[in-house]
Amino acid sequence: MEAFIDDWGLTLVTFIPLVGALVMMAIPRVNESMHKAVALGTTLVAAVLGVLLLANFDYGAAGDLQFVVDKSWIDVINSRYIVGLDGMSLPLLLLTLGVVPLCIIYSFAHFPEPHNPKTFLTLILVLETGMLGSFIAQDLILFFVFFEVVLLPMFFLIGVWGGDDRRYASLKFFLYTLFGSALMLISFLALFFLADGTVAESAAATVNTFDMRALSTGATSVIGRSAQLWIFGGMFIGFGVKVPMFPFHTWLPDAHTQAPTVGSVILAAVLLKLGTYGFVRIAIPFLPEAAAAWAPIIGLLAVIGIIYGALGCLAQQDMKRLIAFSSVAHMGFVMLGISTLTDFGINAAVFGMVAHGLITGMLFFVAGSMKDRYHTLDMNRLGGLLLQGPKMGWILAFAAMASLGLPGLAGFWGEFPAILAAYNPAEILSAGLWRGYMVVAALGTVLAAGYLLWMVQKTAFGTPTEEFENDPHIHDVTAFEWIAWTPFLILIVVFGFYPNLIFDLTDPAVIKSLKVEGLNGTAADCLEMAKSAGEACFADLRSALGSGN
Amino acid sequence: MISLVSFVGLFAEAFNRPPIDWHALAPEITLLVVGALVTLLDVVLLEKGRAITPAIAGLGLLAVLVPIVTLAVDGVASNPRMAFGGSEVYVVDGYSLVLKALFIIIAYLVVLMSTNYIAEGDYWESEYYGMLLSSVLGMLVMASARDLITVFVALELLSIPAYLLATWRKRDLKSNEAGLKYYLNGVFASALMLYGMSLLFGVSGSTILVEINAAIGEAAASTAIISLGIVLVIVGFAFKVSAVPFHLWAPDTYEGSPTPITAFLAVGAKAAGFVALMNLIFVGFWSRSDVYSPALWILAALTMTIGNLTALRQNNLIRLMAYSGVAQAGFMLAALTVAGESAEIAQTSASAVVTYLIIYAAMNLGAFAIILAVTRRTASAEVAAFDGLFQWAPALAVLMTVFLVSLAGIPPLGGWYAKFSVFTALLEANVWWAYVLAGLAAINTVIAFGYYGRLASRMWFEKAPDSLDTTSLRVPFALQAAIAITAVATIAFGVYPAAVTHFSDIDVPAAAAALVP
Amino acid sequence: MYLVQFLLLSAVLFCIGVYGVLVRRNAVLVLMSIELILNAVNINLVAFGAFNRDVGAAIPGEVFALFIIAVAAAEVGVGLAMVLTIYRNRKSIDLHQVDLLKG
Amino acid sequence: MHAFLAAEGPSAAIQAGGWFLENVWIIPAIMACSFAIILFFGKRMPKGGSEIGIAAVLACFVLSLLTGAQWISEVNRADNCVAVEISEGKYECESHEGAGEQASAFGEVLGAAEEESEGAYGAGLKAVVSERTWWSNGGVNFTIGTMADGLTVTLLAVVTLVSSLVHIYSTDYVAGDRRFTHYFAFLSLFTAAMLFFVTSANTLQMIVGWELVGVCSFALIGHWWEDQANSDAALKAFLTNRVGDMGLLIGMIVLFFASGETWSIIDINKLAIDHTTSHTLLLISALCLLTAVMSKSGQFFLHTWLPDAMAGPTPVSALIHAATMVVAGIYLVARLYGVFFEGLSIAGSSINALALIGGITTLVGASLAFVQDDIKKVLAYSTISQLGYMALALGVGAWTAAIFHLFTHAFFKALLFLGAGSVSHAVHSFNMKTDMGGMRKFMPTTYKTFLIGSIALAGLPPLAGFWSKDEILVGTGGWGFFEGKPHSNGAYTVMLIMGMITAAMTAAYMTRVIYLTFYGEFRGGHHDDDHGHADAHDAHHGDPHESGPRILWPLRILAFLAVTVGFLNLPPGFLGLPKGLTERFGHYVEPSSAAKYFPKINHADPSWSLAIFSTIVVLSAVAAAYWYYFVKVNRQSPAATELVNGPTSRSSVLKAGHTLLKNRYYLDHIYDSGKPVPAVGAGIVASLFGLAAGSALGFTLDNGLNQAFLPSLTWGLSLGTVVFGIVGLALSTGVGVASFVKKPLAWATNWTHENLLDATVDQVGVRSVQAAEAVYKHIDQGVIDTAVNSAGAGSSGAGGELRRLASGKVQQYGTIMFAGATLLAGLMIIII
Repeated sequence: MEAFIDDWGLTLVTFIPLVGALVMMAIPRVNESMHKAVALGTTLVAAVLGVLLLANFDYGAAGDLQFVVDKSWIDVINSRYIVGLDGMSLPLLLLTLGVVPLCIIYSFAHFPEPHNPKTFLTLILVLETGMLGSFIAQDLILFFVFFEVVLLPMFFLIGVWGGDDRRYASLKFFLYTLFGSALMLISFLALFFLADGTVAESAAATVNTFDMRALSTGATSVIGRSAQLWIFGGMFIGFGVKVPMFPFHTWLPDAHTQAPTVGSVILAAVLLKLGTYGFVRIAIPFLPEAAAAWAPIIGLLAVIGIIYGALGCLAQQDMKRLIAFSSVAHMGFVMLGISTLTDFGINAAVFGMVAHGLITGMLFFVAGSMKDRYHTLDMNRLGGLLLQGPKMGWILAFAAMASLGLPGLAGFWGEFPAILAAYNPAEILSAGLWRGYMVVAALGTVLAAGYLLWMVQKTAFGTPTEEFENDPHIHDVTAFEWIAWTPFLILIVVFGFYPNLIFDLTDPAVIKSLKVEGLNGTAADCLEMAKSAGEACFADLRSALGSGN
Repeated sequence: MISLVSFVGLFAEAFNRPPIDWHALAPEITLLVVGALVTLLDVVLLEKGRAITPAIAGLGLLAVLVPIVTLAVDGVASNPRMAFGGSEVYVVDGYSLVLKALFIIIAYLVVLMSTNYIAEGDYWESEYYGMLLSSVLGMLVMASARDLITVFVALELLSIPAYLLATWRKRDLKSNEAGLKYYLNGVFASALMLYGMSLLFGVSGSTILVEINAAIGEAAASTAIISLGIVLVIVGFAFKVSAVPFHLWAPDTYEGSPTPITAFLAVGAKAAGFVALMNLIFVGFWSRSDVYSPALWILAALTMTIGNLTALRQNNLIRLMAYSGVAQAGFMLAALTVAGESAEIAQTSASAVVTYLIIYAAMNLGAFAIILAVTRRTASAEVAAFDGLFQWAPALAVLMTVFLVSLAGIPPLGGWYAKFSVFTALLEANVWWAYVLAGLAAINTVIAFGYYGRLASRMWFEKAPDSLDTTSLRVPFALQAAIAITAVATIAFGVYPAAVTHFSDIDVPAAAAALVP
Repeated sequence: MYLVQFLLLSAVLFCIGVYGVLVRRNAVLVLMSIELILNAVNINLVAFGAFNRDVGAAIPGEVFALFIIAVAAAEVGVGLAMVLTIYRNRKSIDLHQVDLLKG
Repeated sequence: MHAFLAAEGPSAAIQAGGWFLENVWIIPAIMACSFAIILFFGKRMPKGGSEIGIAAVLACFVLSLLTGAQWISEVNRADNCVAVEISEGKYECESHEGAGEQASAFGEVLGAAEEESEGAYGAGLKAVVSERTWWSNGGVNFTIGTMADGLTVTLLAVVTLVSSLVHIYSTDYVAGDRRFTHYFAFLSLFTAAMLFFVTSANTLQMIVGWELVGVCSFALIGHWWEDQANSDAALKAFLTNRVGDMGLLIGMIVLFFASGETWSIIDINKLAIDHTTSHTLLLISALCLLTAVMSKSGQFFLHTWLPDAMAGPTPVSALIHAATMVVAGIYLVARLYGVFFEGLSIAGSSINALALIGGITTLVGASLAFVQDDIKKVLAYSTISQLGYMALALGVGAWTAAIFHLFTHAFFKALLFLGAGSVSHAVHSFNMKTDMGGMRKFMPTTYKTFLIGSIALAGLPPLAGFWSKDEILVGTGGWGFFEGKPHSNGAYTVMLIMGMITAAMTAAYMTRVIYLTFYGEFRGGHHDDDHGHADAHDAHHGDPHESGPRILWPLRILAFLAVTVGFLNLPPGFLGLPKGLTERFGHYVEPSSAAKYFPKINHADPSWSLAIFSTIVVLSAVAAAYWYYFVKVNRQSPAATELVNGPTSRSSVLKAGHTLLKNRYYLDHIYDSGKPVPAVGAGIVASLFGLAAGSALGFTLDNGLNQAFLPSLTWGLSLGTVVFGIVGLALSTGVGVASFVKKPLAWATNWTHENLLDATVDQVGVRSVQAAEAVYKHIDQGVIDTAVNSAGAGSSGAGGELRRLASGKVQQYGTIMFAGATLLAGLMIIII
């Protein structure tokens, strides 16, 4: 069993949803309950497998890749089917495995127009495969493929089941992301040709490689500084669009506002993480030198995003759009943590990803359920949810509290350590600058409280407006909603109380990812040197490898 | 003055027949026989031949695969055969064999798509297949041609039947016009190309590409004449692959021609054009990358961008596909721009183009097959006719989405690997202008999704027009088969690109390989 | 005799041909103009062939020219057939009127 | 050397221990469980979950007492022995005999010094810390744990006791409320959070607790959220606090790094005290933390949320907004006293930010309490004023006095609030002028207990308030100017004056409250519905009546405590009492500096003259107010509340003053005007504060400290405080003087409050939302989005233009083709 899990676990967990999707395609459309059963069953099987993986995971070696499978795939370009799991990807993998079945359960009672559960659920299953694959891929091309697989189902989810302006939103979402990923692909290829895989001791000894294990352990040190900067720039845009960072964020409010509830939840909970995950898994470990050069810009855009997202929220009348803008702000905190280039900050970022996934996902759930009941999310028309659906109202308030970073709930552990890390970024970066960022980010927490509580006050407090006062459609949380939401609520509290559940996993992996390895495994901690020394350290590393440009 | 001795010598040589490698020629001969058979049947059976000609054409095409396979088993890939003696005039190597197989399969799919379309029309059937097969024969010859004369003959052999096929619906004004435009532009383009060939012949004194390459590679040769010659030849084939600004015929011809022929032109003829370009560039002009690289760069940049931008505003699906094909050609041209950088890069570049051609054939034919299937009901190729397709023909809509998305280059469908291999070639060159072109290509990928996505979204997001009969649609078996084959290929190539690269990772055409330092 | 004289003649023919193709509205005249271009090519090929030839070498230029003549005949045959069809349907062979397909 | 050590107390400290002290986590855990149980099962219980809450909180109270007792016994154990070093930095209590000998040896040598200090012999006591790994990051483990020492157990006792009484009281007070269960759940959660906060072993936990109490406060203020006013108040409270939290976060982060990456309270204090931590960093973090204190403990100018918070149920006000949560800020300063003491250079100074803010707050609060008609608002401003007193005390180095005041205040202020609640329970209103008067006849017990609370608050001997207030006044060291015998940490004369004025005003406004509520004629009975929302109790209309036992018993208990707790900390040498009976509170609560986490502070000598003087001041204030209300107003009419022809109508200056106070210095105008805006407004103001601190921090801290900058910053700050001090003095003198005449300049204060501060913050809020909208409309949707969309439209438009190329004319195609070929060929020929 254990050997089976080792060899097949990751592959199975990733492709089971796809198999489910294929099965569903064969079932006639009218057989709705069958579709629901298959979809839920598949995702649950995947989730159970995920739990098995969790059980078999060697926590002592959370920094190393586990369950590694390395098979040939596209020989011509030396791209291989390499999958593996370490402490950094495990939480995100499990988040995905958990969120999707819950979304499916939720959707049972809330199929948006034009109904058609078959296609809806099939798309979600395909989406799940894409998301899971992205988190386990250890080959750049494989990663790219999974990364892109995600786009299409989401495009259709928004476009078919979305709101009034769905075509515009879905196309905008798609084009934006496509633009980013095209540039990202070029960066990947440049890495492929410029890096020298034989430098990394761990990997197979081929010069040109897409193997992420090799690329993150020094294979890229042979690349000249300016080339590194360009390559990082490409990835920066690719991942930055997905995050989304200011000023690439404008697709997000539209996509979120128009998407069906489940789409919004998945988008917020998992999809946005692909971007930040790309930063911590690919961009930074591969090109630490370029990361150090880009970090001030990342940090700046992150704090702009924090304030900007908050201001954007304050200007909204639509509840869903407000939550969407809050994502911009929250992902700003994640990016701020990443921009510090310290293990501390990146751990915070990974935590922030999970926390944001749970919390914002929850907020979107509630917003979606409110939309089902009120048929509007215009906050001027809402009010008194606590009277008409007290439980839902409290859940909303709870999620808002979690979202604004209340200690004791998960949001805090993404936000606070990121601010903390900004006080003390990597040595190579200017501490003064990040301290400035820190203060701005702290201001962002105040604004976050402002817009979230304002939202709660507008929608949950007070008394219902006349329009909805006696509306019989407005009822409290239903059974399906409870099933879908309870795990979210519990996890928000559990992670809030015992953050080590995640920090413990990510820490070794993050520490490992930040180490710059030189020839013959000599580790050089160039990032933790003062600016000039650090740059000299990187230059030394390059010249030691025979490429001084 | 020509002396008598030399005259005698010439005659003696002319009658000294070189040994012919019949095995190497077997595919062409088989196809010739099938083509002749179909044409004969027409004469003999007249109307009675209707029922069997498509089947004979299809089976005949598959039969051609037999010698191709035997040649492959024979190890042609590593050990190229010269069909006529030792001279590099007509070469059968791994590269040409793969392309021949591709042409045959394309033709087979076109036959599948044609079966019902043609049978339901009121025109002579056997002629259709006869001409189709002779055009394919031209393509097969093109794959092996390593000599200006052979290239020219192959080109005309594949073009002339195509002109006629475009005019197939002879009582239809649009079809007439399509054929005429194709013909006039085509003939004009080949005239220009011939003029260029004559100049190259003048400079090099030979029509054999390997020798031309050797001659024009020397510094002594007149640069201006060479440039003019190379450019004019490239222009001739740029017309064939519908590169901007030689593409204007394509949308008109595509729109007016019978749809299976449109597919054939968009895929087969375009592929043949690329094969010719590759033969010329890798064998004939390889040493003069200073001429063809910039020329191709300009063509590639214009072709991608203008093709895509124009496609954004098309309301007719066939025209949209035409412009999309223009843009796709731009990507392939982009891969060729770096061919002259080094032997390794030539290798990557050639593989990229072949890869692209194979994948492009699968996805584009698939898209056309679905257009054929849908227009059977809607009788209109307007984009609006696809509104709400998902409601009344979900399977077709899903598959069309697969093809469109693949054309847009989104993983995990085949198209992504095609584009990816182009990027690979460009980036491997590691020169600034290749990076610029790669960036441009990246932006174009995004623009392209503008229209593919719009089309896809109309199928999914819109409501079907009320007037349309939205009962479920029966797709003829042959068409189903074509759709299934292309869909499976499109998905398989994307998920497991090794399925393509196994074939497309060919050696550079033999002659250029010999020049590799 | 110099090679240049032949080349000039060919160039002049080529230009006349191009002019005819681009400007004449009568489809038959356009076909004839194309023949002019092809003949320009033939003159080139034969001239080059004659002036460049080594004793005892093959005669590819002349052969090429023969191929072109043969193929051009076929081509023009097809062209005339098309013009005929159009004339049958439209009662006109004015190329400017053939613009149903555009955009 | 020895003499010095002796004067400073014991030189070494031993580790305290004991089951209760080590397992103090159980106390908050019980309340957390109680919360969970009430939340999930409360509705199904016969008493709606209140029984769970009461049981839990009583259990906690008992445990707290046991913990306290254990601490006291540990202190006693340490007193009776001598610390002997058994290994590096580790001391243990030497057996009694040996210790005694050594002690007597010390005694002989030291002589006089022995009288000064308890610890002539004996050992200090280290706090009990038990920790566990909480989370790890960057390879560092972070712990969660509890810390128990005198301060902790004091707060435990206060919180659990007041909470118990409030629980009991509430069962009557909110009986019948539709969210009865929810109310008790949040009471439990609040108590849990507060206990978690006071038992924190590290600053990170303090942040957690700090925020959690804030959120409970939010939920309870907004308990009746159907009314927008209530939810506005809740929002305002939360957001104003959030502003302070920004300072808290930054301050704690700076401290974390300044102390070499530790959250441990003990380590942070230790490093601050032995000057390992950079002074600049200490100053910066102290200032940032001060922002947090200002918001949470209602210090001027972030205090405006507190009066609004009275929108919550009265028992909540008593518990959260008087006795416990609002003192979290005070507790924070006390807990991190090393940081504040060193960072603000409290010793040997005469002014500092903390003392000044405390002083201003105490005056502002007291002056505003004058003009309120709502009895709860009077008490709210009074709370602000008293919190200012505590901050002031901490600012002048009178640590024990501050905590003692916290302790006594908790009882008498809770008593007053609960008393006010009892009255309003009867009259369904909080408005003294329209709905009360003459209540002593209807509610004798409430009246008596309220009177006791008022006297304690006014600070008349021998009630609790007197002792703690007196210690603070002594602790300022300011009286030394007159007596020339300072033994304090500095000469904070300004603070002494401020404190004295406040004492007078406090006495006066409490007299006013007593008159308006309990004397004169009953003005109520015209009960209409918009009052009395506070009480779901639907009432027997007609004559008000005394409340039930569940309300009265808590009042009685608190009244008893308000009378007696003052004796816990009699001044040393008071009436010749033995040492064992004086300064008990200080002895057990104040950490020993030998434990290394508490700075060496001086204890000012008590002064008879000061005590007498302050008593006279208070009595004269009472007399003045008595003369005005009980004599003049009452004579005008028993139902009157003010003189028709009072000083305010005669003097325009006084009139202006009254208006000012009535409008609460216009502060709220600034913070409030447009619903969510208040929060934002406050946020902006706070962020400005934070930014200032942050920028100072940014350029001071980066890499090396600029040595020249340090003194200049200190100077700047001192100068600033002096200027503020003078202004404050002038203002407070004026206010003080006027207060004797009648509601004097109080108006002026309120005017500033409402017109300047409030209006400003309000404007900031409004503007920031406008800015947000402008940014959204013009930048987000206007520039960025438009750019993206127009790129799309542009390419589409280009496509439209390009379409025209395909004109349909075959010869045009040929022309384009030929032109393209020619251009291309020409280009190639030219470039090659």
